[in-house]
Amino acid sequence: MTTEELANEASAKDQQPTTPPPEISPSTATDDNGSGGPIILFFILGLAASLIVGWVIFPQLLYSQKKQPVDFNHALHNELVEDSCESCHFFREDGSYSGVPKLAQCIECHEEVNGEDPEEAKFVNAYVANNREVPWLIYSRQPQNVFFSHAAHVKMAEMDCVTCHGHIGESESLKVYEENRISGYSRDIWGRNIAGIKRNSWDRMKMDDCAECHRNEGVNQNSVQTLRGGCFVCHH
Amino acid sequence: MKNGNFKKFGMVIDLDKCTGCGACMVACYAENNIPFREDDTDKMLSVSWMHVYRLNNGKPFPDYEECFLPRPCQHCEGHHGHSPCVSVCPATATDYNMATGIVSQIYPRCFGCRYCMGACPYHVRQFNWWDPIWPDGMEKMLNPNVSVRMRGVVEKCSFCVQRYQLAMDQAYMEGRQEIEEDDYQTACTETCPAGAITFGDLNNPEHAVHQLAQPDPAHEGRPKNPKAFRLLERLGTNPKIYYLSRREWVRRAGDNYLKGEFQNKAHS
Amino acid sequence: MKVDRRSFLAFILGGAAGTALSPLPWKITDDIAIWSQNWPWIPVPPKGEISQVSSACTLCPGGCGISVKKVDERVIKIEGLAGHPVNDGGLCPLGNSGTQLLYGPERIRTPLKKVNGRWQQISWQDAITELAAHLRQLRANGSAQAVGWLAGSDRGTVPELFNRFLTVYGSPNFWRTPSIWDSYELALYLTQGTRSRAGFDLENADFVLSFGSGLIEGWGSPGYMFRAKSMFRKAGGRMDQIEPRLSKTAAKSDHWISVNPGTEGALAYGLAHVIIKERLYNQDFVNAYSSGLPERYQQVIDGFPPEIVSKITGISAGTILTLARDFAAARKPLAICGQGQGHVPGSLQAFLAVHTLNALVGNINRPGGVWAVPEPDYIDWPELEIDAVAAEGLQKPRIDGAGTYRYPNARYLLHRLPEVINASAESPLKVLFVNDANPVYSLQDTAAVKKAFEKIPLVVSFSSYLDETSAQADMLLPNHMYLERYQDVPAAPGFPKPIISLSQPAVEPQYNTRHVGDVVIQLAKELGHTIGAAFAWDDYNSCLEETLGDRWDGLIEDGFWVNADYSGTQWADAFETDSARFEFTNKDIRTLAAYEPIKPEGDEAAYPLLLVPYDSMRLASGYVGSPPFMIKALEDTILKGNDVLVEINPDTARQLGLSEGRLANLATPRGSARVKVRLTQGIMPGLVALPRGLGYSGDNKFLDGKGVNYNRLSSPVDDPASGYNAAWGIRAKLS
Amino acid sequence: MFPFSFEWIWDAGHLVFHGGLWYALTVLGLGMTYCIIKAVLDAGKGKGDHHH
Amino acid sequence: MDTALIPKGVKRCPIWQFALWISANGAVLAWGVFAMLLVYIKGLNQTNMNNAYGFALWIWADLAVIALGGGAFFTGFLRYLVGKEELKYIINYAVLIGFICYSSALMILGFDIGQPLRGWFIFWHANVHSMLTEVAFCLTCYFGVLTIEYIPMVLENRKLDKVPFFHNLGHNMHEIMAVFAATGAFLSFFHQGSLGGVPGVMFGRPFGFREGVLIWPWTFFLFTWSAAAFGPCFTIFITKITETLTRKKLVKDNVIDLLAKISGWMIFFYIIAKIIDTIYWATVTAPSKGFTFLEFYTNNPGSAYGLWILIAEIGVCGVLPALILITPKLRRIQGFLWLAVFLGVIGVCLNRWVMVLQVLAVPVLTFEDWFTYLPSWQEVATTLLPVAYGVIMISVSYRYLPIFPQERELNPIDEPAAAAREVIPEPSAAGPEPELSPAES
Repeated sequence: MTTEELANEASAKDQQPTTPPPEISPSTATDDNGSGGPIILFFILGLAASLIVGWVIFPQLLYSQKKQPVDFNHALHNELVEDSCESCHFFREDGSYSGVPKLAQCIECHEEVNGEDPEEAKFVNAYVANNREVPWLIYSRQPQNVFFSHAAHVKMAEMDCVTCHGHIGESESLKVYEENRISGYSRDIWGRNIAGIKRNSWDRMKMDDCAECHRNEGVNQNSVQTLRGGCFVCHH
Repeated sequence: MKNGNFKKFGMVIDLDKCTGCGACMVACYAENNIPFREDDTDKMLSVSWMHVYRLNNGKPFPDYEECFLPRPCQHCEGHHGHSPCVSVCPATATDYNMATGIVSQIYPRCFGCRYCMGACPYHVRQFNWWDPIWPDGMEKMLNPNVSVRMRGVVEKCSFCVQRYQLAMDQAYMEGRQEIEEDDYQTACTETCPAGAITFGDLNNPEHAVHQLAQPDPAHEGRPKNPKAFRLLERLGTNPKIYYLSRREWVRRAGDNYLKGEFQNKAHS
Repeated sequence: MKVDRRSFLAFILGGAAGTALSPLPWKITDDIAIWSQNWPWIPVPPKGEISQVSSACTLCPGGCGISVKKVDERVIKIEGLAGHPVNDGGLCPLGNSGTQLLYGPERIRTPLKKVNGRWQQISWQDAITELAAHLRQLRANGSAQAVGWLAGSDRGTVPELFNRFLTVYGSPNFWRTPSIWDSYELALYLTQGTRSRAGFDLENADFVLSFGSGLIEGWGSPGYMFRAKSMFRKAGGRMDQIEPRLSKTAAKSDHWISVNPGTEGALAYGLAHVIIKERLYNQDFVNAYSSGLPERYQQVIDGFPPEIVSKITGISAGTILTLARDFAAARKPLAICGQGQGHVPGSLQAFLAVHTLNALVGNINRPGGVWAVPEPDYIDWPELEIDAVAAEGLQKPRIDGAGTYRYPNARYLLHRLPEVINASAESPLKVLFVNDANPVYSLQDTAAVKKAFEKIPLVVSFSSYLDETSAQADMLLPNHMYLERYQDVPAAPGFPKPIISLSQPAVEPQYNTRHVGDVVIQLAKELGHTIGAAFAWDDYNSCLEETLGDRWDGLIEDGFWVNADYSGTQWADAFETDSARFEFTNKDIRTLAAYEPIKPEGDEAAYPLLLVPYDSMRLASGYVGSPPFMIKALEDTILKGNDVLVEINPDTARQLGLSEGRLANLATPRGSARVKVRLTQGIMPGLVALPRGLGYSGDNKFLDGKGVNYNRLSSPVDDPASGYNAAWGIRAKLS
Repeated sequence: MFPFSFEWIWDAGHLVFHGGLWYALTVLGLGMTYCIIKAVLDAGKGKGDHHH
Repeated sequence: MDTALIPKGVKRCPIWQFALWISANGAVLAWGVFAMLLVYIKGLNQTNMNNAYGFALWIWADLAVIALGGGAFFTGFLRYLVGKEELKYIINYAVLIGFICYSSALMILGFDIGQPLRGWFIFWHANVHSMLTEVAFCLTCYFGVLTIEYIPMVLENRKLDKVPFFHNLGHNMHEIMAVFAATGAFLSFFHQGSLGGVPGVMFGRPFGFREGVLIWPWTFFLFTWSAAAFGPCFTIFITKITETLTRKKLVKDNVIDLLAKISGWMIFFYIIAKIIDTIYWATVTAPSKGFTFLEFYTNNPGSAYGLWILIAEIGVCGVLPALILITPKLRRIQGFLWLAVFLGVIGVCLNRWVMVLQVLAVPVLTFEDWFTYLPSWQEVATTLLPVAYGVIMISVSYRYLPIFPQERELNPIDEPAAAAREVIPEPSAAGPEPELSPAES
């Protein structure tokens, strides 16, 4: 603000009662001194605008939409295999978890196009034929510093896949992968709800969600600092 | 775990066997994705979880003697888990785990205030002053079970905790809840060509480390073996690395003593 | 409605309040933190299936078993192979760094040919055709003997292929990299009559007397020596180290006996003198299984009474007496020799003297003693057909003079090669193949070596790296890395049992490289005729499998084959000399030049100090330089920035006016270099110690340009008894 | 910092420490709110318009 | 040009002179900002810190400015809680100096950490057992207090004061300033102490470690005490410098004298406590860890950490200023006053240096040597940055805000023409009783 402006403002205010401004909004008119009304209005306007930006526009901008390279039908596969999820997402002998199947595994059944699904044809032609791994976008991908033991959860604690991954095994097509433009992770980690509210155990995959379950189940609550889960249980 | 069946992983390093060859350091680099730089000769700027010190007896030629002392993180227990570094961390990025006795360092949590480095008298904590960069193609050698640290955080020896995790995974797979002594060994222990390092559960009388160190639970794990000592025992850090040496001057070098103190201690 | 400043302020305030009540600032803050935890430029190694491959390390001759740990098709770590007879799970720093050699960006990725001083890519076929044409031409000119082959080893199928090729082609000029094992082999041959490998049953010895051997600095098979040292020490065994500098071996010993450099042989004879004089020797062995001791005593040993030895070595006569008595009194005493890691063959007389000590206490082929280990003779290839050209070439004397009347006992005299080439107008060697060796770096007086290599018309290197020798080569035919190929690793030097390990590929070859064995076979086939006929195998792998025969499956499975029961041949059958006894002297030994300490090059007035090299496990000094991990692990008492630290005694420093950390100029008759001074009480006054394994030149930014190459500053000295290089140092000055 | 953060424990350390912290923050926050609201009200009453 | 903003009844230098002065300091500031950006972008490798010196020049600067800024909380404490009315004539300046010190401290912390983008973890994932957590919380909160204390001063600017809202806000804030000041004193007590606790709790570092009560080592109390004792020295010191530079008397002698006296007695008792602490530490704490007192001060390169440092800290910069300041005759001699406050400032800075850097320099493992450290230019530049920033802040505040209530009285303007030049005539400006800040009026 320049000094002139300040001076002008001061003098304008002084003159207000005698010479009202040409355009007066109703609220200003009813107000005692003619200034409180518009101020509150503008305050509310600002409040509303920023709330809309923060709650509606921001989440749209934050995530980019990515399509999976091949639309995989979990439900169909689940019907055809014997061992449900573990048929493809299996454990190795050393207790490590194979995760998303490699091409070699898919080829066992899909060396050639078996059915009529165009997605299968796409898969066979684009990937199997060229011996190229499918660049799947993994909804549950965690940062490298997170050590997650599937063996501890599935084998030792005998948890089912749904608890964390939801009903993806029953899905007929893969949903759009929404990637956080800043952190680079799937929206599924933070959860669909921008406020971070979850209804089901599989809605979110942030650290607090792991911690919550560990706390409830009394898993590894051996930390000296937090009396909770030791950090090395999941991070190294 | 509430029944108190806690493990206390620790190490016994036989300084009479250690040859100072540095294999432990290199095995650690390879296991734990430790970055290297073109000029890593300033050891106070270099990241090396294991460091081999070169001690001498201070005597002139030809009575001069040397000894090598490998120094991983001492995984101090302090009093009830309050090691020098753990309680000072303002962001809870380092922790003492009662179930394993391992002092953890969580890189994504650490924001690089370096208070823990100041608090540690052993210099086991090192800061990532630079971005870790691997020469073209060499990132292929990185171990997927250890996260690569970013610039600006402190790191230190973890007792290869990822190996513990993988051993546990295997145990779960085989329907076991416990692991054997051999299932979990650190990279430095395995590689030591002189067999100077022994690793295991100090609480387990069947483990070699327990038999070698003979920790005295009444005195916060002080070794009962007269040939064994711990570094800076007097500070109350209660470390889990025990050293063995038949040479008295080496044992004396393990801690600070006022004149006459060490002899008294040795004789008592 | 007038939007004045106050309204605007209110709007902003409302906006601020609304923003604070929306997830926007909090989510962004959190996401930015997550971003900082996963910076996109920080590599994320992909997860995968963990597997391991049992193999053998060939980075040094040590022959350790390794377990190569993989994640999918990536090698992520190399570990010692548990249960391997040599190293049983342990592994040295170099072995631990092998992954960096595999994935190092400085690897040569394809065959290269030097055209007008610049490297050009060439196809494998073109390279072999071109080489064959060249070799055919030489044979046609009657110069078959002008082809030479230099290998890092002469054991196993790969060197045997080279040898076979040279033989059938018609050249006697094969070399293996020189080492103390040349002298050991000769000492054993002269006294025991067998061409065998010296093995040491170290783990069962109770007194190891080392004449400067770097038992834990890479002497022999480091994997075995480290393990054995821990074992015999744990059992209460004593270890004394005789050398002028406190090496790590000396630091781990019970006694560090500081001896004047180069006088170890005199000390050994001095000890023998006492043992014989006081009749402390093993009567059983000496009387029944040896011959020539009285004569040897009279000829040589008698000249080394303690008083004289004390003057030569700088060790008090009392110490000599005590040491001799202790040694003789031990149940299983063992004397070993060969400086440091053993890069210089050394004085044959000194080796004979030390071997004499072992014979006096009768620990030849006994538990805890020195064993003449027979080679596992699995290489049984069809007889060769030698044509006339080859026969003529093979008749020619070796270019280095080994085996001639001047050096009748020496097999390879590589260190003499530069001198011979530089002395002639035109190089007598027209083609030189180099495999697993870097002579332009590792031979002493590198300037002369380089000059000689420049004179050789065609140098072919099989190196994976553009090292000093490759830089001087005309053609580079990169071999597979050891993690990409099959190769038999037959023997570990100093290991007491016959053993074969197998190196097998852990990953597919990363680049357009080719197994050197395949190159030899293809080259031979290209040359055709008797040469092609000598190599009937399709490729190296089938050659190896066929050669190993019954042992193949076991080797693939376990990674090694060992004769675990071998415990040294009984005295009655052990000696293949004329007398069938151990011969303290015989006609060959009698003709050797008498013992005297080897004099290093240089004038004492101009160069008052003695420069001695030392070895470290933290520095690779074989055919590959130290990988980045080793340089990282190197002590800052050896390297600071790009400056190497030389060790001198504070007394010497005081005389020279040098202080700790000062930069100084180290000059020898062969060159000078900038070094940093490190004062230590762990070295004899008057000496300067410089580590081996630094001072590489090239463009590997982790290795090259750091420190000084000792070989550049020093020169070889012929041993009068054998002709081998016996230089233990060189005169120097420091200013 | 908040009871729902991972590190929070209901122990004396946290209660004393955060009690002090939240107490201070509350005092400052309430104080400033009071000042601002009162200033707005005072300005409405015409106080300070021209130098008492 | 800017006369409308300059407080009534005071004289300020010509605008060109002011601009020149600001530019000169701005250049230093810009250099510091450049270095700061380097540190942000390239990381802490721009410094000469290393794994032995995890804390170095910056943390020292941090501790030093916080100690020196202690004048604000202690003067506020004396003014609002103890009721030393005279101090109202210097409290503004004390607050301004405190504000500068604390904002500088926060800024330094901002680039001193390796991961500034996650700096907020210290709040969010707070470990309440860490002294640094307490520092961070109290520091930030107390900075808020100082901002609250500084705002009314800004609002007193002649132009801003004309806005009724601002005028009333400033007035209201003054009215409850005692509450803010009390909160500030409470926060200050803890964070100054926590800073002392930082070395004091490091039981792996015998040079820094101290016994204490409950979770607080003795250094906790010593730091609070020393900040309260030496902070006013700095306030006086800066006031004296300002007076010299402006060639004006700005604060009456009785005010300075009172503050100097209080500071003197505080230092006096502090130094006694410090001596007792040193003796106990040297004879009981250190030997129990196997160290002799002299081992902490000998055998280091160049004797950078020799015994001189202890003599300088306790004797020359502790006992001496204390004696000067508690002796009325001496402290009233300007030269002695100057000397005493200067030594006091040096003393507390030296104490912080020792407690940060010597703690890390002393070898604890028997086979290690002393660690040495010299700051890089980037560290020096970023440490000078707050100094330049402080000078600019003081200059601007002094020029446009009625920082010194006694200035008009002590420096009456001779020329009546000066008043005539004002854009808006101010009837009350020439009043005999100069208007103080609203709270005092």
